[in-house]
Amino acid sequence: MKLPFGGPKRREKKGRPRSLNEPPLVRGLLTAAALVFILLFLLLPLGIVFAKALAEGWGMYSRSVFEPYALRAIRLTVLTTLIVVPLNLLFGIAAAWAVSKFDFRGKNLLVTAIDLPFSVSPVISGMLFVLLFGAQGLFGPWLLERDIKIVFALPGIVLATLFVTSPLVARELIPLMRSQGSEEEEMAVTLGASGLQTFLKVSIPKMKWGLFYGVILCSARSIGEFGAVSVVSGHIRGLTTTVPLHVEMLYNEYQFTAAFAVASLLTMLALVTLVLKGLIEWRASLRGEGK
Amino acid sequence: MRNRSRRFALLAALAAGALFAASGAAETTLLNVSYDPTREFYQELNVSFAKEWETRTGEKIAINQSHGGSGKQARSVIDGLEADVVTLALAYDIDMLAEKGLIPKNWQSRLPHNSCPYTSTMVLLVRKGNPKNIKDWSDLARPGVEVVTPNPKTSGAARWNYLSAWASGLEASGGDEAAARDFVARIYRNVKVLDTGARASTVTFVERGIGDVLVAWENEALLVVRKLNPDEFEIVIPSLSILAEPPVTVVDRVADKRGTRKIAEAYLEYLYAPFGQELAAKHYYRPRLEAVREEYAAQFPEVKLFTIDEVFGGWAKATAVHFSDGGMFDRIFEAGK
Amino acid sequence: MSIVLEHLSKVFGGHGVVSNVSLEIADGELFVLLGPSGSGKSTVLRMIAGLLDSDEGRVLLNGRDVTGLPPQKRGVGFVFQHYALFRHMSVAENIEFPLAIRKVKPAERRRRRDELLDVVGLVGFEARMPNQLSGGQQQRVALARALAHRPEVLLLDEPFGALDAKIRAELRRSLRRIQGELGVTTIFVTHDQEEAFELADRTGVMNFGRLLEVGPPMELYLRPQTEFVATFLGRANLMVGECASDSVRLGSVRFPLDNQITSTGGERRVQVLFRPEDVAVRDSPNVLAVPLLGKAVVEEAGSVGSLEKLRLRLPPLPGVRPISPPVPFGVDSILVDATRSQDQARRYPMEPGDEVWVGVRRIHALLHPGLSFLLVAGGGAGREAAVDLGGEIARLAHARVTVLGLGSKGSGVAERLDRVRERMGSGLAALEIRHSSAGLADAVERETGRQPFDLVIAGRPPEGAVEAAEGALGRGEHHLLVVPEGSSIPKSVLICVAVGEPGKEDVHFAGRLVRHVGARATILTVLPERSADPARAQGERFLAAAARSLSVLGVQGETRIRKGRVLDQILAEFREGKHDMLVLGVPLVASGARASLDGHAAEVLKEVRDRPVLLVRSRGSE
Amino acid sequence: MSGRRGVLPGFGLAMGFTLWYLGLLLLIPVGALVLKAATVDPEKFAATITSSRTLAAFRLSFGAALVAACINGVFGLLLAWVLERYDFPLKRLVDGLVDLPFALPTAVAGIALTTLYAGNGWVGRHLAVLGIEVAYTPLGVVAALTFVGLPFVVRTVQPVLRDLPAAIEEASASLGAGRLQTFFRLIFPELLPAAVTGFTLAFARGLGEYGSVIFISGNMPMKTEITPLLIMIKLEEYDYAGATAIALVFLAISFAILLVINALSLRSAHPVRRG
Repeated sequence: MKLPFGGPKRREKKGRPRSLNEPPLVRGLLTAAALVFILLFLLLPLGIVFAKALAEGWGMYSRSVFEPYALRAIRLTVLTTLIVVPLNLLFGIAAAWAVSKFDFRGKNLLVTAIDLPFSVSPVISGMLFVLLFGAQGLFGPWLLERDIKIVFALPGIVLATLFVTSPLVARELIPLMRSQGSEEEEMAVTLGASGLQTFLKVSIPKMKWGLFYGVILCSARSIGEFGAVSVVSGHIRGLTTTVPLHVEMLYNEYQFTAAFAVASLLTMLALVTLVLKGLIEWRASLRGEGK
Repeated sequence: MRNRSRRFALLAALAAGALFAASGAAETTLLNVSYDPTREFYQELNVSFAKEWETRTGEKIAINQSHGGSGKQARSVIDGLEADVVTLALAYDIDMLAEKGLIPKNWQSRLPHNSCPYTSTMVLLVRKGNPKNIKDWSDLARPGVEVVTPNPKTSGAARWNYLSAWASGLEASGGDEAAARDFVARIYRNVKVLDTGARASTVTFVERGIGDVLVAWENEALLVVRKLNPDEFEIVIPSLSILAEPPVTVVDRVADKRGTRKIAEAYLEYLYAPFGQELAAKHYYRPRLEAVREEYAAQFPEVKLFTIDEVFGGWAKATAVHFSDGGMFDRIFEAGK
Repeated sequence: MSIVLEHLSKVFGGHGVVSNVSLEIADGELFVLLGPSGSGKSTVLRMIAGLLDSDEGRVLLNGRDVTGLPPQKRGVGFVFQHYALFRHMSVAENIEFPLAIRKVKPAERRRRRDELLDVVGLVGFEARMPNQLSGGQQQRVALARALAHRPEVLLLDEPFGALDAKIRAELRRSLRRIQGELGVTTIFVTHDQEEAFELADRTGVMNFGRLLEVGPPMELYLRPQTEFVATFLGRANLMVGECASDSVRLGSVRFPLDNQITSTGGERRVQVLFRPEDVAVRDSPNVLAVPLLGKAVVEEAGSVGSLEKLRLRLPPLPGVRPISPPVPFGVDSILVDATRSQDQARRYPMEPGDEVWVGVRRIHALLHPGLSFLLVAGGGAGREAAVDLGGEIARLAHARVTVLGLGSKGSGVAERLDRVRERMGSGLAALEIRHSSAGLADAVERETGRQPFDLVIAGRPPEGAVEAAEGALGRGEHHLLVVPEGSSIPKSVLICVAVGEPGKEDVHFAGRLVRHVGARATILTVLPERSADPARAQGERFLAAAARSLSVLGVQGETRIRKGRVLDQILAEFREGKHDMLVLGVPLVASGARASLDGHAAEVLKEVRDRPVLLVRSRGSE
Repeated sequence: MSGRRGVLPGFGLAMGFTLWYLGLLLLIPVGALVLKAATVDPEKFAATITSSRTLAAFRLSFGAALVAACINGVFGLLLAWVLERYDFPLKRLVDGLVDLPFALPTAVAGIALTTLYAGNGWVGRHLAVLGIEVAYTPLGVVAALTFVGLPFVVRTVQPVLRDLPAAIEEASASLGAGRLQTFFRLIFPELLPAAVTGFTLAFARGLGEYGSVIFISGNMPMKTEITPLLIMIKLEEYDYAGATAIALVFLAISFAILLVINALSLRSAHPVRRG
């Protein structure tokens, strides 16, 4: 056993006296109520996905997951995510940099505009691109003439996903950058660093966990986006169906087990996301960074 | 970080290349945009047609399919979904393509039987033992009976359902429009769930256990009773039903642009050929070909069928009266609530 | 008595944050609880308010035992360091809050609020929100709020800690005035001795969870009883000298004492204190009418406002060891701080390098001499335990510590000692690290010859514990604590004494140690199986006396008499009583050849392998 | 602040890229929508918006989102409180799970919830005994929206609760207030701005939600048809004008809500937290 020296510096959770806390009964009831709520709305839905996915055994499960159409859906989803995330990353960094390091008129409006896709129904988001690039849309005839396909093809899916997920990185970085302030960057500049050096050597390391977190959220959302993609996808099996659409399709084909099996893939991905997020928060709290 | 995003970009480019390479391969593709319940049917048909085409011409082809609510599918094609052929639930939906100039106005006369290679009708699906004793359309209007049918606004099947009910109302009252309207209104008051598509309704009724009766495509009902849940449901054939004619056509503008007209036409003709007819019957669609029909006579009991032209004067008129914005259906619904 | 604290204790995670604090505060008194941060003073205050439950002891407010009561029912007013104003309430709402809680009528509330705003000098600020006020104003609001419900006692937890010097001074005057007008009994917690001097009727000094001394601030300043209080309350010249019955010798000079030192047993060294203003400095010895320490060199000279501060270096004085100001290791000379009035400074200017004569006007001898430990580190298994436990006890006992690292060069001793230094940190009164490549006995002998220690703490080796103990006891005057691996701070100590005079030293030294670690003590004596009644009566009398001397030291405990074979009975009591430290007196000759343990001591040391054993050298047989 | 633009580099680049990206991705599509709406015959526009079916959809969308946000307000506060203040087994796990609705695709959530709350589902079966139907009723919409909006209130309230100085509660106790009084007079007002922000976020998210709702709602016009679905249906009926009209009005309302949120979060960020 090692005895601590140097006074009681260890951080202890101080035992609150009873009068500053709720009676045990109240605590128990409140905790129970919260847990029942979690059970009904989070745990059971989670459980049912796996229960149904494995209802017909592992063989059926792996057949559903490794079936060619499923694999192609996964490929499309991964591809979309790989395009969407870096773009939104760049946008997020630029937007956060502009908003949190500088003062200008109309900043509030800009922040609201960045947030806008949050409040737009995904269906409307998808519809915007059909209105724009559909054969009957604004640019439709022009595109048709040049035989450029946007909606009902990969570009449309990417655009819709891009739209829906665009605020995620920025929203993660803006508060972080605001709270971190600009002192270190200013310091670097006074020490003679160039703009790019300052950015790469000071700013990026400072916000790296926030960035990482934003990327995780953005990936999770682009993998799971349904409403917007549904509008622009065209539902061509194996060509323009992302994983969530594939799940819906299987579900509509009475292949419930297969639907839940593929859904369980998405669910596991969601769980991995949560674990990663937890790890990041843990590391950030260790370093005293973050939120 | 810069390295990482560069790596990202590289990866993305590679992956994109791979995807476009795959879709842009020498293989000719054909896209069949269809409605919900035909998935299994076309899946099987596509495989055998591709084989047939290869032996006939030596050309390898791949046929893609897209399924959804009939109206939604037509809308997608109008908006640019490049369908070489459409096989939808309603002639009306295909008419919309004609209206937008994608196909000629006379499309329906280009193939036999009004371009409808198979037909179906609407039947009633009830739970085993028929606990609510549902025999005919009139039973659906009875208080206490819960009906499941899709939304006529979005589902082709639902329009057939609606029109069948309307016709039976007309027949019962001796042609009184007001009585028919009241009859249909009473049925829809009993509707528990109004899904967007025929498939969704079936799921609701079969899997969720909602409702006492599902108004469904005959093929859908047969699928459920014969294959999916053999011991839980029964089919009730109403005294009168509509002759549902799901039409097919080549989308001229797309097929010409992509140079697939020949394949597309052959594909549709294949539907009329004995093999296609056989396959349709196997998937519970009523075949046109006499020989096949006789073979599957046991599967398709005789029903008193009427056509939409006979009772409603064609799709255009029926749509205008019943399903347009502010039409009969809307009024029934808004008054009913 | 308005506030009475009886044996209050609080433990956080096995750490005594507050240990056995007892205190009585009179009606209307303004009491300042003073101590460095982490000393436990805020914890005491929070236990009085009921914001923390005490683990032991009682709190009485106006004769009412409130120990189990929630803060709501204690009727105290509490002022927090960071004000704790309710941010969404205006000044008026904040002050009326305790009245609203008590359902006081609005008219009465307003009246009382206006009254209080007047008292704290914030009339006209009713409608302001807390974030529209300066820190000083916020604290005035907090004070008004704490007084609104007419609490019986007012508790202030470093209330001015976050404010700048000028506002602090102003608020101190306001507080003094308000407290005087209202006559509310007040405890004020601070780490700033200036606040104590300015505010307190009486002050109490805390360190490491213990209330060390209580008294009027000037009294504590002039006549402290402990090294900590002496150095904490202001600049101090503190050194160890030799004591006689009514005087103290510092080098060749004999100083009369202002207080009587109750010499306990063989104490011959004593800590003496003189304040910088008691030092007289002149360029010639003849003009100084006070006892002279000697001729010194001026090291530093500088003015701070009305005073000139000098630091002087004296040559080494025989038998004198400086404590404060601290002297770097290896330097023999003695540093002395002095202050002079500016008038004196002008008349007799001095500069660094000048040679001057140093005299002392008055000195004060500390009642409690400081303890000095030697911790033996390394040199085999079980020795780290000595550093761990020894360091912890030293911290609790405010002992000065020398850590002796054993091992040949290159065996990683240096690194280990660095780690020890890091781990012990600043919690100790003084820490010195030494290294020796000699064996245990020789190394200890060399260190104790260099400087006397009260206690040597050494790890228990797996084999040859008795021989090692004999080596460590050596020829010095120190006692020995043998620590096996995995020991922790003892909670219950068994002190074994033999009836008779030699027992006194065991009890006394053990008692001092036990008091510091806050353990309970059981004093045991073993009588022969067939001893007669008179022997038993004598034993009882002896134990009663021993218990008395323990309770004088503030140690709680009990006495036991057992009959039978001495070793068996000691071991039986040790196991049955679940004690976790054993104290045994060993009659050793203080000088001459190496010590040899025989009889019970050696056997006990062989038997008790998993608990610390304290061997107290008895000088009675000297 | 004002001096900063001179010192730190990259304003032009960052701002330029941001505006370009926003313009391309946001302004042009939204502009197209407005443009499209402008071509709609005003009478037709008004008729679509005021038709009883549209109004019913609006009512359901706003109503269900409101109810779900209220549920999340109450349980979000409760969860934040329990997670911050109490200890229980697997607490970290529960804390992590709260974010599930952010990560889980809504379609999967919708299917899972439907399976769970349908009359023959694990939960629905027991509710059916009590005569409560969830799936295919407005209650189902509320359930889906509750799921989707669950993390918002918890995650906005948690940090505020964590940073709440303990001294506030101690001061209140020493001044004589009981636990309930302390909660309602002091803690709740402190948490309110964050809770309102979370509530509004949950509300906004619920308004637009589509994927999870369509599975569980039953989609009955006038009854369980949400606005995004109505827009979808209008599209499928080739009624672009109608869809655009509804979308525009819906978008405008959502945007207004967002402005309110931002105003709120600015206000709640203002009071000095160190006190």
